[in-house]
Amino acid sequence: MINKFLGFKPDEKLLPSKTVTPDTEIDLSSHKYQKIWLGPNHPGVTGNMAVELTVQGNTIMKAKTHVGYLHRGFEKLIERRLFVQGFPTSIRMCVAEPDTNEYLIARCTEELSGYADAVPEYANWLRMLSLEMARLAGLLRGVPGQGGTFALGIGVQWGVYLRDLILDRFEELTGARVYHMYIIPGGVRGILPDGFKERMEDNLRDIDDFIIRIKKLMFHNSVFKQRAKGLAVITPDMVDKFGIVGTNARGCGVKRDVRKDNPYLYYDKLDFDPPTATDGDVYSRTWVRWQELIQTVDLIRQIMAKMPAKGDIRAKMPNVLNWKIAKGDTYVRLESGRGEYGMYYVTDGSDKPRRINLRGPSYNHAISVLEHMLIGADVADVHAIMVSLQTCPPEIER
Amino acid sequence: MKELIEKLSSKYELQEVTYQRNNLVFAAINKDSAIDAVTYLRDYEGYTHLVMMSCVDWIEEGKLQLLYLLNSPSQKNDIGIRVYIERENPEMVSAHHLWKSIWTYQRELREAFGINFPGSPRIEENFVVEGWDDMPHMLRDFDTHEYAEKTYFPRGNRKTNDPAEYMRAKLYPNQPVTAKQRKDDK
Amino acid sequence: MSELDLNDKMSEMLAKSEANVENSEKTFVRPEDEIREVVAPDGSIIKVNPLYDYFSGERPQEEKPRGGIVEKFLNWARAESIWVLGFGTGCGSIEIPPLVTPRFDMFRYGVQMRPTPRQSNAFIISGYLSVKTLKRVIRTYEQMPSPKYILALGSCTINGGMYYDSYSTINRLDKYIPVDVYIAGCMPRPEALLHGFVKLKQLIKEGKAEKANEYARNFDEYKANQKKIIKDWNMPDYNW
Amino acid sequence: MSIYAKLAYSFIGLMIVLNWGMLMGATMRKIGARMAGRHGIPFKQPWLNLLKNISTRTIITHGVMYYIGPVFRLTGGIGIFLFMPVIFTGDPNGLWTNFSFSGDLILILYFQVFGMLGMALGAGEGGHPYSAMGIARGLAQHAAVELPLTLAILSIAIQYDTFSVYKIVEAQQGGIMNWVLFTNPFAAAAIILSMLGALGHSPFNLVKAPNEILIGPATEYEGTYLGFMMSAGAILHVMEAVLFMNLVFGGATSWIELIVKSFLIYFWSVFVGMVFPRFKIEQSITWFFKVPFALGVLAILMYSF
Repeated sequence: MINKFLGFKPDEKLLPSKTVTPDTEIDLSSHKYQKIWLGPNHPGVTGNMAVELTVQGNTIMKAKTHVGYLHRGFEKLIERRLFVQGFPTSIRMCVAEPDTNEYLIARCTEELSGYADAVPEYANWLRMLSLEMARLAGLLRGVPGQGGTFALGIGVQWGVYLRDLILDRFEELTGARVYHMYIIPGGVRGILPDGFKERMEDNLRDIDDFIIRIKKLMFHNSVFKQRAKGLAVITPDMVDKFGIVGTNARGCGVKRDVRKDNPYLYYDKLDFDPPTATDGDVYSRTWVRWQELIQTVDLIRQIMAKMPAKGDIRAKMPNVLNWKIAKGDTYVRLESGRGEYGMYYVTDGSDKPRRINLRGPSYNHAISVLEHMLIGADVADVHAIMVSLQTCPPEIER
Repeated sequence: MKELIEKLSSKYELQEVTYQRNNLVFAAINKDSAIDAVTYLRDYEGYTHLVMMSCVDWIEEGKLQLLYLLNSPSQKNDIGIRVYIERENPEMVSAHHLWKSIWTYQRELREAFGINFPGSPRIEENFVVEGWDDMPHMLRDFDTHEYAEKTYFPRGNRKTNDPAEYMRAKLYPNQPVTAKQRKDDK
Repeated sequence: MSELDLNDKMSEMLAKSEANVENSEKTFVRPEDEIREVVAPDGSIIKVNPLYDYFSGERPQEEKPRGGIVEKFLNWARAESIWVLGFGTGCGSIEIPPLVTPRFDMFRYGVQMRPTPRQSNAFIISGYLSVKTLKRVIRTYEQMPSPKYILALGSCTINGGMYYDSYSTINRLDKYIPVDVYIAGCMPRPEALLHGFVKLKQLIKEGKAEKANEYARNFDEYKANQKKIIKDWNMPDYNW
Repeated sequence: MSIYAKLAYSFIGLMIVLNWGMLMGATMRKIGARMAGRHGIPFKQPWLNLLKNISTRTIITHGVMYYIGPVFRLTGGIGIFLFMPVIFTGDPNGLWTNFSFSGDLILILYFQVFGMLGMALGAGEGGHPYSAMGIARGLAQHAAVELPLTLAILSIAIQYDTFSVYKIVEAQQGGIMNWVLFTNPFAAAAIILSMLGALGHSPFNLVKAPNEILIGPATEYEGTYLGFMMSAGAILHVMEAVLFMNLVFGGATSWIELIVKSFLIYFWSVFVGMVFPRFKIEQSITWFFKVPFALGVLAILMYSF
């Protein structure tokens, strides 16, 4: 506008090209482009990973994700351990929500050894409770974290404080703060303590008014809208091409939720409807997650209301020291806070698993999707895009 | 799932079919027609969502088992296509033209199992390990413990004991070892 | 320094760098790191060796503390203002957000986070270290200004923890960089981390946190260990 | 009054300003911490940080300009102070009027850019890509901030027919209604809005954006040079606040009044920064070219005819 007003016409060749495509020719020797690294030592990357950017001014022409900084080789270590020994090792595959790994491993071993229906009802309700609490803890960091990427740090402070209260409830229920090892093959490890529901209800009340505050802070904020709307749009036809799942898919109107599609545990007995949004930009993804925050609080209330008062928490399982499982393989999935989270589990009749392979949502989100999204984006938006895709390195490289 | 398997078997000869759950079935197809089957499932049967691609090392039969796990969002069930390939200098047809995300799996399998996917983009790049000069680290005959022992300066004072013996000694010191237990330990 | 000395120094640096490149594995040198010739604006041709020209090729020097009342005073200042590098190397870094938030507020103790290694003097190695990360950790540690302190979290840094037999993670950290404070546990609670910081303060005030000088003293030994496990050594021996 | 006495008083004043700047910074961080529900840093933290930085043993170098950058920045801060009548005593060359002269307003405006330019030189020599990005953002935004600020200042200069800060302060004495805030509201509004950009808190803290470009121009700086920059920042914050205080809020007749007013002025930018995310550089420049620019033009039109 001002240019037209002043009659000033810039030389288009010197400006960053507006339409950047993945196959744009990049000649580093012409001094138009520069290669910069985001991470691994950079506060703007989620966790310990690196993004190699080729920028022209502020525009990103090419992006390359580098992972493996957290590689521990779980899938190799599990081959040297008994089923029960491998359990505490392999739940550390994802630090954000370890309970999902616990459920997957427990479920896979139960299914392959024919104890799928032996798990008591009370234990299943407790499993659901801990899974939903893990989702809540993740969302309490994730939703305000999106504002934190735009330097709106105050919401992060509130959110992480409330997450700590949820971790206290976890400690009360399971005895551990981050790695709980609560869901074991055949059931769970402990009953619900006395007065747990009341204390949980207190925290949920705090979280309720936090939800209102965070809405006023983020979604009613003009600057947040300016930065988040229209940024890193996921179109519905990308969903199947890139294997996008979870809130990232629901943010653009594709309603995929394992809890509804293939109900596991007692999710069919709960009454909920996964939220969706229409335009799949950062703003609507964050909006979907904010609605999920409300829904998760409601789900925890439903679970605590509907679960039986008491029951036995463990099925009679064979002696773990010499527990052999016949040859077979299966794939079990669940809906984690980041999307479909599954495990391929192979046994060969020995007392050790043959192979486990984790399918984390970030495996696609952080590599193929992120590299596609970053092309043409602004350097200032990389952190926001990564957080909005919920990239979590440890589940990529295991 | 049954009619799907019948349709498939009419087109390609399936070697083994396992009905794992009512919404999960595994079918083994020979190496040449596997990608055709995957393409057919994606285009005509609505299995549009690639869940994962994995590999299992069956060293006893000298085979590597590839797995293409497909999910149908409309019918809400999964089918896993198994492909058995030779273990020495293994090679498989690349499927990077079907999904935009599958080249990452192929890159990982190339590094972890040494499987070559000709034509797959960035297949030569390292995925997780850097400057790796040993055999592919996910093969069964690669001993990770031995590698760590000789590489990473282990601190001497770590001792590991057989869980069965240890628990018996600690928990039930004065209980005789029954014949069944002795059999189990073997 | 006169022009002549400068030329001598440059030439001998170049010679040393080429020698170093000969020794190091050529196969791991990235294309942008290879020795190339650049035409300067005045037309003269300059030989550029990115790995050694852009860094100082010198060994770390041992910087003796001043001692006496002055050092005590400075140590008090150092202990009261610890700047932690915001680099989450492992899964222990999930407990860093609680530390900077209302529940466990570490700013009360004068502990703050800094984004760049140049300005931070404490480094939290949060848990297991894969070899790929260890390479970056060494580089970052060498860029931090002395005096610098290392806090190692979890049993993984002590003896490998539950990854003792992993082909990708190291077993003991103190073989590669000197560690001031170990904080045990998997993973350590925020309270344990706060206690670790208090312990580090004590060490600094007593003048016992001189691990940077130890690193300079046993430089060759540390380098040998590092080069033993980092197969693609495509960086200078000491970069600051 | 003799030049030596003036120098002595300027030095004392500089020390007061430096320490007040540090204390003010710590107070603002504590306020932010309280909003988050934390205790926050202790009040003595800035001095400890300064000591810690000075006592760093390793000193790296990237060349001459790398050294001179922080010195330039410090010079910018001290320059503003030297030509700024900090306290109004009714006497044009009284105790705390330092070396203010008839045209000092223009000089002060120049010194505001001076520090930024020095940082540009230092950051360029440092050679870190993120420092180059940060300084580019900083200079671009500074130009955008200067436009409405200069327009408003010109309007005030036309209004009082002088370029001397002392005269402007003098003309505002005698009651709150004489402040530019009420006599020239458009200029005051333009200045209050461009204050946000000049003091550089969120949403205009693009120069130091930790999760985008590490810490911007200071990425490669450490030790004594960082200490230089921290003290320069402390002085600059107070002096900017004092400039706006003199221009709009009727100056100060005592140190107490200066401290209260500069605190409130600085708190205004922190207060806004607490609840607003960070702009992108183009958004921030566009913002300054819209409302504050229009207000500045209005202020000019109001007094030029």
